[in-house]
Amino acid sequence: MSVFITSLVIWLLLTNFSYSELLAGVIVSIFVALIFRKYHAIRFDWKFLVRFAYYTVVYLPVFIVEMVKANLDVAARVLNPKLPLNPGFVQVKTQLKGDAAKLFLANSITLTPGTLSMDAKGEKLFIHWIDVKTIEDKEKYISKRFERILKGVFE
Amino acid sequence: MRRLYAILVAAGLIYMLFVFLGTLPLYGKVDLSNRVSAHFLAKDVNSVDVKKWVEGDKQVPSREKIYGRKGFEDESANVVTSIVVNYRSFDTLGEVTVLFASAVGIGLVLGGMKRMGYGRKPNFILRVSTGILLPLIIMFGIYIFVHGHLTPGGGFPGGTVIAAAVLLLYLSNEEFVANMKTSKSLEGSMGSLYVIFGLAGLATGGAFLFNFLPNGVVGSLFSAGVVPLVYMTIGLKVGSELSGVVAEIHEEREG
Amino acid sequence: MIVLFFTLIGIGVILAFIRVIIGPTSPDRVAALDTMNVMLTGLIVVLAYVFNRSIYLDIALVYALLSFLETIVISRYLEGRK
Amino acid sequence: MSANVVIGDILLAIGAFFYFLGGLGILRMPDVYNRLQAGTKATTLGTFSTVLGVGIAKPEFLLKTLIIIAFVALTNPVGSSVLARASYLSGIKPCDCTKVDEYKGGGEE
Repeated sequence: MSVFITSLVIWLLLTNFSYSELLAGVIVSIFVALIFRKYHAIRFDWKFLVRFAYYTVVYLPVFIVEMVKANLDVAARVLNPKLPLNPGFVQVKTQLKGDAAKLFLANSITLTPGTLSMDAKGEKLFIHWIDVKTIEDKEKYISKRFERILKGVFE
Repeated sequence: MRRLYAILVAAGLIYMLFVFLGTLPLYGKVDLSNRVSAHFLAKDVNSVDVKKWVEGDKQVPSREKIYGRKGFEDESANVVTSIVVNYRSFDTLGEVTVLFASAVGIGLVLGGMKRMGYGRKPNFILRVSTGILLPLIIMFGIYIFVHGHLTPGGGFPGGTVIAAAVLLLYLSNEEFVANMKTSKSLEGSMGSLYVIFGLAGLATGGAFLFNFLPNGVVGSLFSAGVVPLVYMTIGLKVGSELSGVVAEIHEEREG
Repeated sequence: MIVLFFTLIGIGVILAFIRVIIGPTSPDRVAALDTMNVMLTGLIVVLAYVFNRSIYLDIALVYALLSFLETIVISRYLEGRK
Repeated sequence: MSANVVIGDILLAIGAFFYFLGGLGILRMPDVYNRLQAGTKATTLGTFSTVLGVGIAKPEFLLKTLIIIAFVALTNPVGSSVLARASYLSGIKPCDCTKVDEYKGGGEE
């Protein structure tokens, strides 16, 4: 069911709205939902949609501010002729349970200042950090901001 | 029973092909000026300028009066689609046959029973993100070949995008095995449906894949006569064939 | 204005392409190629804006999909067997 | 020149500038992982900005540009993560300035 709704929304975004398009979209979405149901990672109900809409408003500004900060950081590093680098591989523990929540956390980490997530195993995330400040208490710098918000969305 | 049914259908198709082959003109003897409508030659597929006829003598003649005989091409939104489907569609049958032959060859050489694994476990991030990306890719592939008469797409690109989704599943999931039976039956039924469309055109209009449906308004979804149906069959056929090729590359024989 | 966009994106693509040529190892080349592909996706969208054709956006989407697939396939190959 | 065209042009200029920075970062950084950092961040923000600029300057493109933005936002970080892991597993040494390494052995105990 959730696959059907997702497919229909994507179809309507791809096409300009008209009734024949809507009819074709419904037919195609039913077939896609029946055939590929097993492999989709998307499951939601209406409560999730409400929470998602609420937290998107909270999440997007934080995310965009972090992304612009990340790019200014990279720009400063690139344009500086001495290239101040202090990189290292670290691992970070996370409290998030769901697969999708961890995926969004990893993607957010990749797009924020100085960090690039490489792999996840269990509750550990492996991260390449461009400027290692401390070995203890890494979570404060890397993942705390997003973890709070994503916990609200997915749990 | 199924075999008898298949033999009957095949015999009927061969009979129709032989009967209507006699009605076709010889190579090089076709009177093309009779077939190509004037506004197609003037590269004016989209706009119909009936305004000056209205101002001239206060009556709107029908489309066929303005431009001569009803066109061979089916009012698709771009000229290339008209050429590919309406003039060169017999070649498309050949291309699909070549693709089928290559898929069969790969199946003979590489096919096996067991799913071949990669050395490493797939990345967690890749595995989860594939599940989220999949509806987007599949819907985009279907969008390409359903809207083949309105956008620069068509059966082959749409089928390739669907096969790309299957390849992504294979790369990201260690246990995934494509359902070959469904794929094969879809491919076979779509291939015969394509030939049946062509023969229906041959029966009604005297040419392979002649347009036997109303044209509709240019730009809406249900327009351009037989083109969307043809592209749908080609898209599903190519998609299932290439998925079969991807699946067979990922299999290995026991022992 | 348009000339400015094309100049900046073009310089970026050329810099990435230099890395594709001189990159010492193959992951270097693939990383540079991935960056270049995303830039070219943006470039196709800008072309759709300049020529005012909405159908170019479909092409940009197909290009993005295929470049992603290319990165994934080459990465899975480079990981190798254990 | 209406207001939305001006906003779109400004966004386009910002995006083109970040594309340029991405190319420069790819060229200047010392090893694969740092290069991926610079390239991924800069091109993702550049694509967001450029494509959104086009969508704002031409409102009839907006829906499809949103799809492109969602697609790039999902695929670009995933691609760079997979590539970073692959280059680590294939034995590319990080540069000499690397201090800490807690990912020894591909994270498998």
